[in-house]
Amino acid sequence: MKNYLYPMKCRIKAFGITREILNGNELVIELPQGATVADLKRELFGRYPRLTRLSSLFVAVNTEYAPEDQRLTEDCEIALIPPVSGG
Amino acid sequence: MKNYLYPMKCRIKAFGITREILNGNELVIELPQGATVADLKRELFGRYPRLTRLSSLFVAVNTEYAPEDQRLTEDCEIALIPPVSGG
Amino acid sequence: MIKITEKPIDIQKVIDATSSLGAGAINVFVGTVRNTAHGKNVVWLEYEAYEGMAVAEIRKIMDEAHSRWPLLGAAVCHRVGTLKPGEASIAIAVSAPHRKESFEACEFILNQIKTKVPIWKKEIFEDGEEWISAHPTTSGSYN
Amino acid sequence: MIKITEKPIDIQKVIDATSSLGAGAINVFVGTVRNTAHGKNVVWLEYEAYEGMAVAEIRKIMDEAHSRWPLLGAAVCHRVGTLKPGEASIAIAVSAPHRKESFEACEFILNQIKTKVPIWKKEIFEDGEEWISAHPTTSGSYN
Repeated sequence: MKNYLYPMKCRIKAFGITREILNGNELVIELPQGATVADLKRELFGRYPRLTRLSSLFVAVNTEYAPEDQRLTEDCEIALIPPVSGG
Repeated sequence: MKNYLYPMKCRIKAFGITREILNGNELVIELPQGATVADLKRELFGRYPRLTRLSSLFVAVNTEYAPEDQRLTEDCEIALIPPVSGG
Repeated sequence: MIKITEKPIDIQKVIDATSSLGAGAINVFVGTVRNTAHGKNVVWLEYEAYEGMAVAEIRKIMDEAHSRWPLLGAAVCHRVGTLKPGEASIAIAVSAPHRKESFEACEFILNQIKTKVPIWKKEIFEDGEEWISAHPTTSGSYN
Repeated sequence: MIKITEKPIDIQKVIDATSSLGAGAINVFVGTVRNTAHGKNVVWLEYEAYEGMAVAEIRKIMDEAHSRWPLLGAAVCHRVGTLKPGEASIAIAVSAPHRKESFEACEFILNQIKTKVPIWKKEIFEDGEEWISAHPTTSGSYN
Protein backbone atom coordinates (compact mmCIF):
# COMPACT_ATOMS: atom_id res chain seq x y z
CA MET A 1 0.00 0.00 0.00
CA LYS A 2 1.20 3.47 -0.80
CA ASN A 3 2.20 5.90 1.90
CA TYR A 4 -0.23 8.74 2.53
CA LEU A 5 0.18 11.91 4.55
CA TYR A 6 -2.67 11.41 6.97
CA PRO A 7 -5.27 8.74 7.57
CA MET A 8 -9.02 8.94 6.98
CA LYS A 9 -11.52 8.45 9.77
CA CYS A 10 -14.28 6.18 8.52
CA ARG A 11 -17.46 5.41 10.42
CA ILE A 12 -18.53 1.83 9.93
CA LYS A 13 -22.10 0.73 10.64
CA ALA A 14 -22.46 -2.85 11.78
CA PHE A 15 -25.58 -5.01 11.69
CA GLY A 16 -26.64 -8.43 12.84
CA ILE A 17 -23.81 -10.70 13.82
CA THR A 18 -21.19 -8.08 12.88
CA ARG A 19 -22.77 -5.70 15.38
CA GLU A 20 -22.25 -8.35 18.03
CA ILE A 21 -18.70 -9.16 16.91
CA LEU A 22 -17.72 -5.47 16.89
CA ASN A 23 -19.64 -5.06 20.14
CA GLY A 24 -21.45 -1.98 18.88
CA ASN A 25 -23.48 -0.71 15.95
CA GLU A 26 -20.86 1.80 14.85
CA LEU A 27 -17.09 1.76 14.73
CA VAL A 28 -14.74 4.62 13.79
CA ILE A 29 -11.63 3.30 12.14
CA GLU A 30 -8.54 5.03 10.69
CA LEU A 31 -7.58 3.98 7.19
CA PRO A 32 -4.91 5.34 4.82
CA GLN A 33 -6.16 7.84 2.24
CA GLY A 34 -7.33 5.96 -0.84
CA ALA A 35 -8.06 2.76 1.05
CA THR A 36 -10.42 0.36 -0.69
CA VAL A 37 -13.17 -1.95 0.52
CA ALA A 38 -10.59 -4.77 0.44
CA ASP A 39 -8.24 -2.74 2.69
CA LEU A 40 -11.06 -2.11 5.15
CA LYS A 41 -11.96 -5.80 5.26
CA ARG A 42 -8.29 -6.79 5.78
CA GLU A 43 -8.05 -4.34 8.67
CA LEU A 44 -11.27 -5.60 10.24
CA PHE A 45 -10.36 -9.27 9.76
CA GLY A 46 -7.14 -8.54 11.66
CA ARG A 47 -8.90 -6.86 14.54
CA TYR A 48 -11.94 -9.15 14.69
CA PRO A 49 -10.93 -12.65 13.57
CA ARG A 50 -14.50 -13.93 14.12
CA LEU A 51 -15.45 -11.96 10.99
CA THR A 52 -13.39 -14.39 8.90
CA ARG A 53 -15.65 -17.26 9.92
CA LEU A 54 -18.78 -15.72 8.39
CA SER A 55 -20.20 -17.31 5.24
CA SER A 56 -19.75 -13.97 3.52
CA LEU A 57 -19.05 -10.35 4.38
CA PHE A 58 -19.97 -7.55 2.03
CA VAL A 59 -19.43 -3.84 2.48
CA ALA A 60 -22.04 -1.31 1.46
CA VAL A 61 -21.00 2.21 0.52
CA ASN A 62 -23.76 4.80 0.43
CA THR A 63 -26.37 2.04 0.71
CA GLU A 64 -25.05 0.12 -2.31
CA TYR A 65 -23.11 -3.14 -2.35
CA ALA A 66 -19.52 -2.09 -3.10
CA PRO A 67 -16.92 -4.04 -5.08
CA GLU A 68 -13.65 -4.94 -3.33
CA ASP A 69 -11.64 -2.33 -5.27
CA GLN A 70 -13.95 0.60 -4.52
CA ARG A 71 -12.11 3.46 -2.78
CA LEU A 72 -13.52 4.83 0.44
CA THR A 73 -13.69 8.45 1.53
CA GLU A 74 -14.40 9.99 4.91
CA ASP A 75 -17.86 11.14 3.92
CA CYS A 76 -19.03 7.73 2.72
CA GLU A 77 -21.73 5.90 4.60
CA ILE A 78 -20.05 2.53 5.13
CA ALA A 79 -21.78 -0.58 6.46
CA LEU A 80 -20.88 -4.20 7.06
CA ILE A 81 -23.32 -6.65 5.51
CA PRO A 82 -23.02 -10.16 6.94
CA PRO A 83 -25.12 -12.92 5.28
CA VAL A 84 -28.66 -11.63 5.01
CA SER A 85 -31.62 -13.64 6.26
CA GLY A 86 -34.73 -11.55 5.72
CA GLY A 87 -38.09 -12.78 4.53
CA MET B 1 -81.49 -49.67 -27.15
CA LYS B 2 -83.51 -52.34 -25.38
CA ASN B 3 -87.23 -52.06 -24.89
CA TYR B 4 -88.35 -51.22 -21.36
CA LEU B 5 -91.78 -51.36 -19.76
CA TYR B 6 -92.01 -47.79 -18.52
CA PRO B 7 -89.79 -44.73 -18.69
CA MET B 8 -87.92 -43.03 -15.82
CA LYS B 9 -88.58 -39.44 -14.86
CA CYS B 10 -85.21 -37.73 -14.30
CA ARG B 11 -84.77 -34.22 -12.89
CA ILE B 12 -81.92 -32.41 -14.57
CA LYS B 13 -80.30 -29.37 -12.95
CA ALA B 14 -78.89 -26.85 -15.37
CA PHE B 15 -76.28 -24.18 -14.67
CA GLY B 16 -74.65 -21.30 -16.47
CA ILE B 17 -75.22 -21.29 -20.19
CA THR B 18 -77.15 -24.58 -20.06
CA ARG B 19 -79.65 -22.96 -17.69
CA GLU B 20 -80.18 -20.28 -20.32
CA ILE B 21 -80.40 -22.78 -23.20
CA LEU B 22 -82.91 -24.92 -21.30
CA ASN B 23 -84.66 -21.74 -20.19
CA GLY B 24 -84.78 -22.87 -16.59
CA ASN B 25 -82.62 -24.28 -13.82
CA GLU B 26 -84.39 -27.63 -13.74
CA LEU B 27 -85.88 -29.90 -16.40
CA VAL B 28 -87.82 -33.13 -15.89
CA ILE B 29 -87.19 -35.54 -18.72
CA GLU B 30 -88.44 -39.06 -19.44
CA LEU B 31 -85.80 -41.62 -20.31
CA PRO B 32 -86.02 -45.37 -20.83
CA GLN B 33 -85.11 -47.51 -17.81
CA GLY B 34 -81.37 -48.17 -17.82
CA ALA B 35 -80.56 -45.07 -19.85
CA THR B 36 -76.97 -43.87 -19.58
CA VAL B 37 -75.35 -40.46 -19.47
CA ALA B 38 -74.73 -40.81 -23.22
CA ASP B 39 -78.44 -41.48 -23.79
CA LEU B 40 -79.38 -38.39 -21.78
CA LYS B 41 -76.94 -36.23 -23.75
CA ARG B 42 -78.25 -37.57 -27.07
CA GLU B 43 -81.81 -36.76 -26.00
CA LEU B 44 -80.85 -33.25 -24.88
CA PHE B 45 -78.78 -32.54 -28.00
CA GLY B 46 -81.87 -33.42 -30.05
CA ARG B 47 -84.11 -31.11 -28.09
CA TYR B 48 -81.64 -28.26 -27.60
CA PRO B 49 -79.24 -28.12 -30.55
CA ARG B 50 -77.41 -25.13 -29.03
CA LEU B 51 -75.97 -27.58 -26.50
CA THR B 52 -73.96 -29.19 -29.29
CA ARG B 53 -72.06 -25.96 -29.88
CA LEU B 54 -70.58 -25.84 -26.37
CA SER B 55 -66.86 -26.53 -25.97
CA SER B 56 -67.78 -29.42 -23.69
CA LEU B 57 -70.76 -30.76 -21.79
CA PHE B 58 -70.36 -33.06 -18.83
CA VAL B 59 -73.04 -34.63 -16.71
CA ALA B 60 -72.71 -34.92 -12.95
CA VAL B 61 -74.53 -37.67 -11.09
CA ASN B 62 -74.82 -37.24 -7.34
CA THR B 63 -72.32 -34.34 -7.47
CA GLU B 64 -69.64 -36.40 -9.25
CA TYR B 65 -68.54 -36.16 -12.87
CA ALA B 66 -70.11 -39.20 -14.53
CA PRO B 67 -68.67 -41.27 -17.40
CA GLU B 68 -70.72 -41.59 -20.58
CA ASP B 69 -71.69 -45.21 -19.86
CA GLN B 70 -72.96 -44.58 -16.34
CA ARG B 71 -76.60 -45.68 -15.91
CA LEU B 72 -79.07 -43.20 -14.49
CA THR B 73 -81.87 -43.87 -12.02
CA GLU B 74 -84.83 -41.78 -11.00
CA ASP B 75 -83.36 -40.95 -7.61
CA CYS B 76 -80.06 -39.65 -8.97
CA GLU B 77 -79.21 -35.97 -8.65
CA ILE B 78 -78.33 -35.17 -12.26
CA ALA B 79 -76.74 -31.91 -13.42
CA LEU B 80 -75.45 -30.47 -16.68
CA ILE B 81 -71.94 -29.08 -16.43
CA PRO B 82 -71.03 -26.76 -19.30
CA PRO B 83 -67.40 -25.52 -19.48
CA VAL B 84 -66.47 -24.21 -16.04
CA SER B 85 -64.96 -20.76 -15.57
CA GLY B 86 -64.50 -20.22 -11.85
CA GLY B 87 -61.54 -18.59 -10.20
CA MET C 1 -62.17 -23.86 5.04
CA ILE C 2 -64.17 -24.21 1.84
CA LYS C 3 -66.74 -21.52 1.33
CA ILE C 4 -69.02 -20.38 -1.49
CA THR C 5 -70.55 -17.05 -0.59
CA GLU C 6 -72.49 -14.12 -1.99
CA LYS C 7 -70.76 -11.74 0.41
CA PRO C 8 -67.46 -9.92 -0.19
CA ILE C 9 -64.50 -12.18 0.64
CA ASP C 10 -62.65 -11.43 3.87
CA ILE C 11 -59.12 -12.31 2.75
CA GLN C 12 -57.64 -12.10 6.24
CA LYS C 13 -60.11 -14.75 7.42
CA VAL C 14 -59.11 -17.05 4.58
CA ILE C 15 -55.45 -16.59 5.58
CA ASP C 16 -56.23 -17.10 9.27
CA ALA C 17 -57.97 -20.38 8.45
CA THR C 18 -54.59 -21.80 7.36
CA SER C 19 -52.49 -20.51 10.23
CA SER C 20 -50.23 -22.94 12.02
CA LEU C 21 -47.32 -22.49 14.38
CA GLY C 22 -45.35 -24.88 12.18
CA ALA C 23 -45.85 -22.72 9.08
CA GLY C 24 -43.07 -20.55 7.72
CA ALA C 25 -44.91 -19.63 4.53
CA ILE C 26 -48.42 -18.79 3.43
CA ASN C 27 -49.16 -18.24 -0.23
CA VAL C 28 -52.38 -16.48 -1.08
CA PHE C 29 -54.04 -15.99 -4.44
CA VAL C 30 -56.76 -13.43 -4.92
CA GLY C 31 -58.65 -13.38 -8.20
CA THR C 32 -60.15 -10.00 -8.98
CA VAL C 33 -62.58 -8.73 -11.58
CA ARG C 34 -60.85 -6.90 -14.42
CA ASN C 35 -62.52 -3.90 -15.96
CA THR C 36 -61.79 -5.07 -19.50
CA ALA C 37 -61.96 -8.37 -21.38
CA HIS C 38 -61.50 -9.07 -25.08
CA GLY C 39 -60.93 -5.33 -25.54
CA LYS C 40 -64.34 -4.41 -24.14
CA ASN C 41 -65.36 -2.73 -20.91
CA VAL C 42 -66.73 -5.11 -18.30
CA VAL C 43 -69.69 -3.58 -16.48
CA TRP C 44 -70.14 -6.45 -14.05
CA LEU C 45 -69.75 -10.22 -13.71
CA GLU C 46 -72.19 -12.89 -12.65
CA TYR C 47 -70.77 -15.97 -10.94
CA GLU C 48 -72.94 -19.04 -10.47
CA ALA C 49 -72.03 -22.27 -8.66
CA TYR C 50 -73.43 -25.78 -8.35
CA GLU C 51 -72.66 -25.38 -4.72
CA GLY C 52 -72.77 -28.90 -3.31
CA MET C 53 -70.65 -30.29 -6.12
CA ALA C 54 -68.32 -27.29 -6.10
CA VAL C 55 -67.53 -27.85 -2.43
CA ALA C 56 -66.99 -31.58 -3.07
CA GLU C 57 -64.66 -30.91 -6.01
CA ILE C 58 -62.67 -28.31 -4.07
CA ARG C 59 -62.35 -30.82 -1.22
CA LYS C 60 -60.89 -33.39 -3.65
CA ILE C 61 -58.44 -30.83 -5.04
CA MET C 62 -57.32 -29.89 -1.53
CA ASP C 63 -56.87 -33.57 -0.62
CA GLU C 64 -54.75 -34.03 -3.74
CA ALA C 65 -52.66 -30.96 -2.82
CA HIS C 66 -52.16 -32.30 0.70
CA SER C 67 -50.98 -35.60 -0.75
CA ARG C 68 -48.46 -33.89 -3.07
CA TRP C 69 -47.00 -31.31 -0.67
CA PRO C 70 -46.47 -31.27 3.10
CA LEU C 71 -49.10 -28.61 3.70
CA LEU C 72 -50.23 -27.38 7.08
CA GLY C 73 -53.45 -25.73 5.96
CA ALA C 74 -55.46 -24.74 2.90
CA ALA C 75 -58.55 -22.61 2.46
CA VAL C 76 -60.67 -21.55 -0.51
CA CYS C 77 -63.40 -18.96 -0.60
CA HIS C 78 -65.25 -18.34 -3.89
CA ARG C 79 -67.75 -15.59 -4.31
CA VAL C 80 -70.93 -15.94 -6.38
CA GLY C 81 -73.54 -13.46 -7.54
CA THR C 82 -72.90 -10.04 -9.01
CA LEU C 83 -69.32 -8.67 -8.85
CA LYS C 84 -68.03 -5.32 -10.02
CA PRO C 85 -64.53 -4.62 -11.40
CA GLY C 86 -61.97 -4.58 -8.59
CA GLU C 87 -63.86 -7.02 -6.37
CA ALA C 88 -62.37 -10.38 -5.37
CA SER C 89 -63.98 -13.47 -6.88
CA ILE C 90 -61.73 -16.03 -5.19
CA ALA C 91 -59.19 -16.24 -2.41
CA ILE C 92 -56.99 -19.29 -1.88
CA ALA C 93 -54.52 -19.59 0.98
CA VAL C 94 -52.03 -22.39 1.57
CA SER C 95 -49.67 -22.67 4.53
CA ALA C 96 -46.58 -24.85 4.58
CA PRO C 97 -43.30 -25.13 6.41
CA HIS C 98 -41.38 -23.66 3.43
CA ARG C 99 -42.11 -21.15 0.72
CA LYS C 100 -41.61 -23.26 -2.40
CA GLU C 101 -44.37 -25.73 -1.58
CA SER C 102 -46.75 -22.92 -0.61
CA PHE C 103 -46.38 -21.33 -4.07
CA GLU C 104 -46.61 -24.64 -5.91
CA ALA C 105 -49.63 -25.92 -3.99
CA CYS C 106 -51.53 -22.62 -4.24
CA GLU C 107 -51.02 -22.45 -8.01
CA PHE C 108 -51.99 -26.13 -8.32
CA ILE C 109 -55.23 -25.58 -6.38
CA LEU C 110 -56.08 -22.52 -8.50
CA ASN C 111 -55.43 -24.30 -11.80
CA GLN C 112 -57.44 -27.32 -10.73
CA ILE C 113 -60.34 -25.13 -9.61
CA LYS C 114 -60.36 -23.43 -13.00
CA THR C 115 -60.64 -26.74 -14.84
CA LYS C 116 -62.80 -28.89 -12.57
CA VAL C 117 -65.01 -26.97 -10.18
CA PRO C 118 -68.60 -26.30 -11.35
CA ILE C 119 -68.61 -22.53 -11.14
CA TRP C 120 -69.49 -20.33 -14.10
CA LYS C 121 -68.79 -16.75 -14.96
CA LYS C 122 -70.75 -14.47 -17.25
CA GLU C 123 -69.26 -11.17 -18.34
CA ILE C 124 -71.68 -8.32 -18.86
CA PHE C 125 -70.38 -5.71 -21.32
CA GLU C 126 -71.96 -2.42 -22.27
CA ASP C 127 -73.32 -4.04 -25.44
CA GLY C 128 -73.87 -7.68 -24.54
CA GLU C 129 -72.92 -10.57 -22.35
CA GLU C 130 -71.03 -13.83 -22.55
CA TRP C 131 -70.57 -17.04 -20.56
CA ILE C 132 -66.79 -17.39 -20.38
CA SER C 133 -65.23 -20.44 -22.07
CA ALA C 134 -68.63 -21.82 -23.07
CA HIS C 135 -67.85 -21.88 -26.78
CA PRO C 136 -64.71 -22.75 -28.72
CA THR C 137 -64.50 -19.20 -30.05
CA THR C 138 -64.29 -17.41 -26.71
CA SER C 139 -60.91 -16.76 -25.24
CA GLY C 140 -61.43 -18.16 -21.79
CA SER C 141 -60.88 -16.99 -18.31
CA TYR C 142 -58.76 -13.99 -17.59
CA ASN C 143 -56.98 -14.38 -14.32
CA MET D 1 -45.44 0.43 -1.10
CA ILE D 2 -42.15 -0.51 0.56
CA LYS D 3 -42.29 -0.52 4.32
CA ILE D 4 -40.01 -1.65 7.15
CA THR D 5 -41.95 -1.57 10.39
CA GLU D 6 -41.84 -2.66 14.02
CA LYS D 7 -45.63 -3.00 14.09
CA PRO D 8 -47.64 -6.09 13.12
CA ILE D 9 -48.14 -6.27 9.36
CA ASP D 10 -51.60 -5.42 8.06
CA ILE D 11 -51.79 -7.87 5.16
CA GLN D 12 -54.98 -6.38 3.73
CA LYS D 13 -53.24 -3.00 3.44
CA VAL D 14 -50.34 -4.58 1.56
CA ILE D 15 -52.82 -6.19 -0.82
CA ASP D 16 -54.79 -2.96 -1.21
CA ALA D 17 -51.59 -1.12 -2.16
CA THR D 18 -51.42 -3.22 -5.34
CA SER D 19 -55.06 -2.98 -6.36
CA SER D 20 -55.84 -2.02 -9.93
CA LEU D 21 -58.99 -2.24 -12.02
CA GLY D 22 -56.87 -3.90 -14.71
CA ALA D 23 -55.75 -6.69 -12.38
CA GLY D 24 -57.22 -10.18 -12.59
CA ALA D 25 -54.74 -11.72 -10.18
CA ILE D 26 -52.99 -10.82 -6.96
CA ASN D 27 -50.43 -13.18 -5.47
CA VAL D 28 -49.52 -12.66 -1.86
CA PHE D 29 -46.74 -14.24 0.16
CA VAL D 30 -46.76 -14.09 3.93
CA GLY D 31 -43.70 -15.31 5.80
CA THR D 32 -44.49 -16.42 9.33
CA VAL D 33 -42.36 -17.36 12.33
CA ARG D 34 -42.17 -21.11 12.82
CA ASN D 35 -42.14 -22.50 16.32
CA THR D 36 -39.29 -24.89 15.57
CA ALA D 37 -35.99 -24.69 13.69
CA HIS D 38 -33.18 -27.25 13.47
CA GLY D 39 -35.28 -29.49 15.73
CA LYS D 40 -35.34 -26.93 18.54
CA ASN D 41 -38.17 -24.80 19.92
CA VAL D 42 -38.04 -21.18 18.81
CA VAL D 43 -38.97 -18.84 21.66
CA TRP D 44 -38.83 -15.67 19.60
CA LEU D 45 -37.04 -14.06 16.65
CA GLU D 46 -35.22 -10.78 16.33
CA TYR D 47 -35.23 -9.08 12.92
CA GLU D 48 -32.88 -6.20 12.24
CA ALA D 49 -32.67 -4.09 9.09
CA TYR D 50 -30.25 -1.58 7.56
CA GLU D 51 -33.37 0.34 6.72
CA GLY D 52 -32.25 2.88 4.14
CA MET D 53 -30.35 0.29 2.14
CA ALA D 54 -33.09 -2.32 2.58
CA VAL D 55 -35.66 0.02 1.05
CA ALA D 56 -33.27 0.84 -1.81
CA GLU D 57 -32.58 -2.84 -2.52
CA ILE D 58 -36.27 -3.75 -2.41
CA ARG D 59 -36.94 -0.89 -4.83
CA LYS D 60 -34.35 -2.34 -7.26
CA ILE D 61 -35.90 -5.80 -6.97
CA MET D 62 -39.36 -4.40 -7.67
CA ASP D 63 -38.06 -2.47 -10.67
CA GLU D 64 -36.50 -5.67 -11.99
CA ALA D 65 -39.78 -7.54 -11.46
CA HIS D 66 -41.68 -4.81 -13.31
CA SER D 67 -39.24 -5.10 -16.21
CA ARG D 68 -39.66 -8.89 -16.41
CA TRP D 69 -43.45 -9.17 -16.00
CA PRO D 70 -46.35 -6.88 -16.94
CA LEU D 71 -47.22 -6.07 -13.34
CA LEU D 72 -49.82 -3.57 -12.23
CA GLY D 73 -48.64 -3.19 -8.65
CA ALA D 74 -46.23 -4.58 -6.08
CA ALA D 75 -45.86 -4.01 -2.36
CA VAL D 76 -43.51 -5.29 0.32
CA CYS D 77 -43.81 -4.88 4.07
CA HIS D 78 -41.09 -6.37 6.30
CA ARG D 79 -41.35 -6.38 10.03
CA VAL D 80 -38.37 -5.84 12.34
CA GLY D 81 -37.89 -6.20 16.09
CA THR D 82 -39.14 -9.04 18.24
CA LEU D 83 -41.52 -11.57 16.68
CA LYS D 84 -43.18 -14.56 18.27
CA PRO D 85 -44.08 -17.84 16.52
CA GLY D 86 -47.13 -17.40 14.30
CA GLU D 87 -46.48 -13.72 13.59
CA ALA D 88 -45.86 -12.45 10.06
CA SER D 89 -42.34 -11.26 9.26
CA ILE D 90 -42.98 -10.29 5.66
CA ALA D 91 -45.88 -9.74 3.28
CA ILE D 92 -45.40 -9.35 -0.46
CA ALA D 93 -48.27 -8.65 -2.85
CA VAL D 94 -48.10 -8.50 -6.63
CA SER D 95 -50.98 -7.68 -8.95
CA ALA D 96 -51.05 -8.50 -12.63
CA PRO D 97 -53.54 -9.03 -15.42
CA HIS D 98 -53.11 -12.82 -15.26
CA ARG D 99 -52.35 -15.37 -12.59
CA LYS D 100 -49.15 -16.91 -13.91
CA GLU D 101 -47.15 -13.70 -13.83
CA SER D 102 -48.47 -12.85 -10.36
CA PHE D 103 -47.11 -16.13 -8.97
CA GLU D 104 -43.80 -15.88 -10.81
CA ALA D 105 -43.15 -12.26 -9.88
CA CYS D 106 -44.09 -12.73 -6.23
CA GLU D 107 -41.76 -15.72 -5.88
CA PHE D 108 -39.01 -13.81 -7.69
CA ILE D 109 -39.34 -10.83 -5.36
CA LEU D 110 -39.27 -13.10 -2.31
CA ASN D 111 -36.20 -15.03 -3.48
CA GLN D 112 -34.36 -11.82 -4.33
CA ILE D 113 -35.21 -10.30 -0.95
CA LYS D 114 -33.81 -13.36 0.77
CA THR D 115 -30.50 -13.08 -1.03
CA LYS D 116 -29.93 -9.33 -1.38
CA VAL D 117 -31.80 -7.21 1.12
CA PRO D 118 -29.88 -6.25 4.29
CA ILE D 119 -32.20 -7.70 6.89
CA TRP D 120 -31.02 -10.17 9.50
CA LYS D 121 -32.79 -12.71 11.64
CA LYS D 122 -31.70 -14.15 14.95
CA GLU D 123 -33.47 -17.17 16.38
CA ILE D 124 -33.73 -17.34 20.13
CA PHE D 125 -34.06 -20.91 21.44
CA GLU D 126 -34.64 -22.06 24.98
CA ASP D 127 -30.91 -22.79 25.30
CA GLY D 128 -29.19 -20.29 23.03
CA GLU D 129 -29.48 -18.08 19.99
CA GLU D 130 -28.23 -17.93 16.43
CA TRP D 131 -27.95 -15.45 13.55
CA ILE D 132 -29.44 -17.35 10.64
CA SER D 133 -27.15 -18.14 7.70
CA ALA D 134 -24.24 -16.29 9.29
CA HIS D 135 -21.90 -19.27 9.28
CA PRO D 136 -21.34 -22.06 6.77
CA THR D 137 -22.53 -24.65 9.30
CA THR D 138 -25.99 -23.21 9.87
CA SER D 139 -28.81 -24.44 7.73
CA GLY D 140 -30.22 -21.15 6.58
CA SER D 141 -33.57 -19.52 6.45
CA TYR D 142 -36.70 -21.56 6.96
CA ASN D 143 -39.52 -20.13 4.97
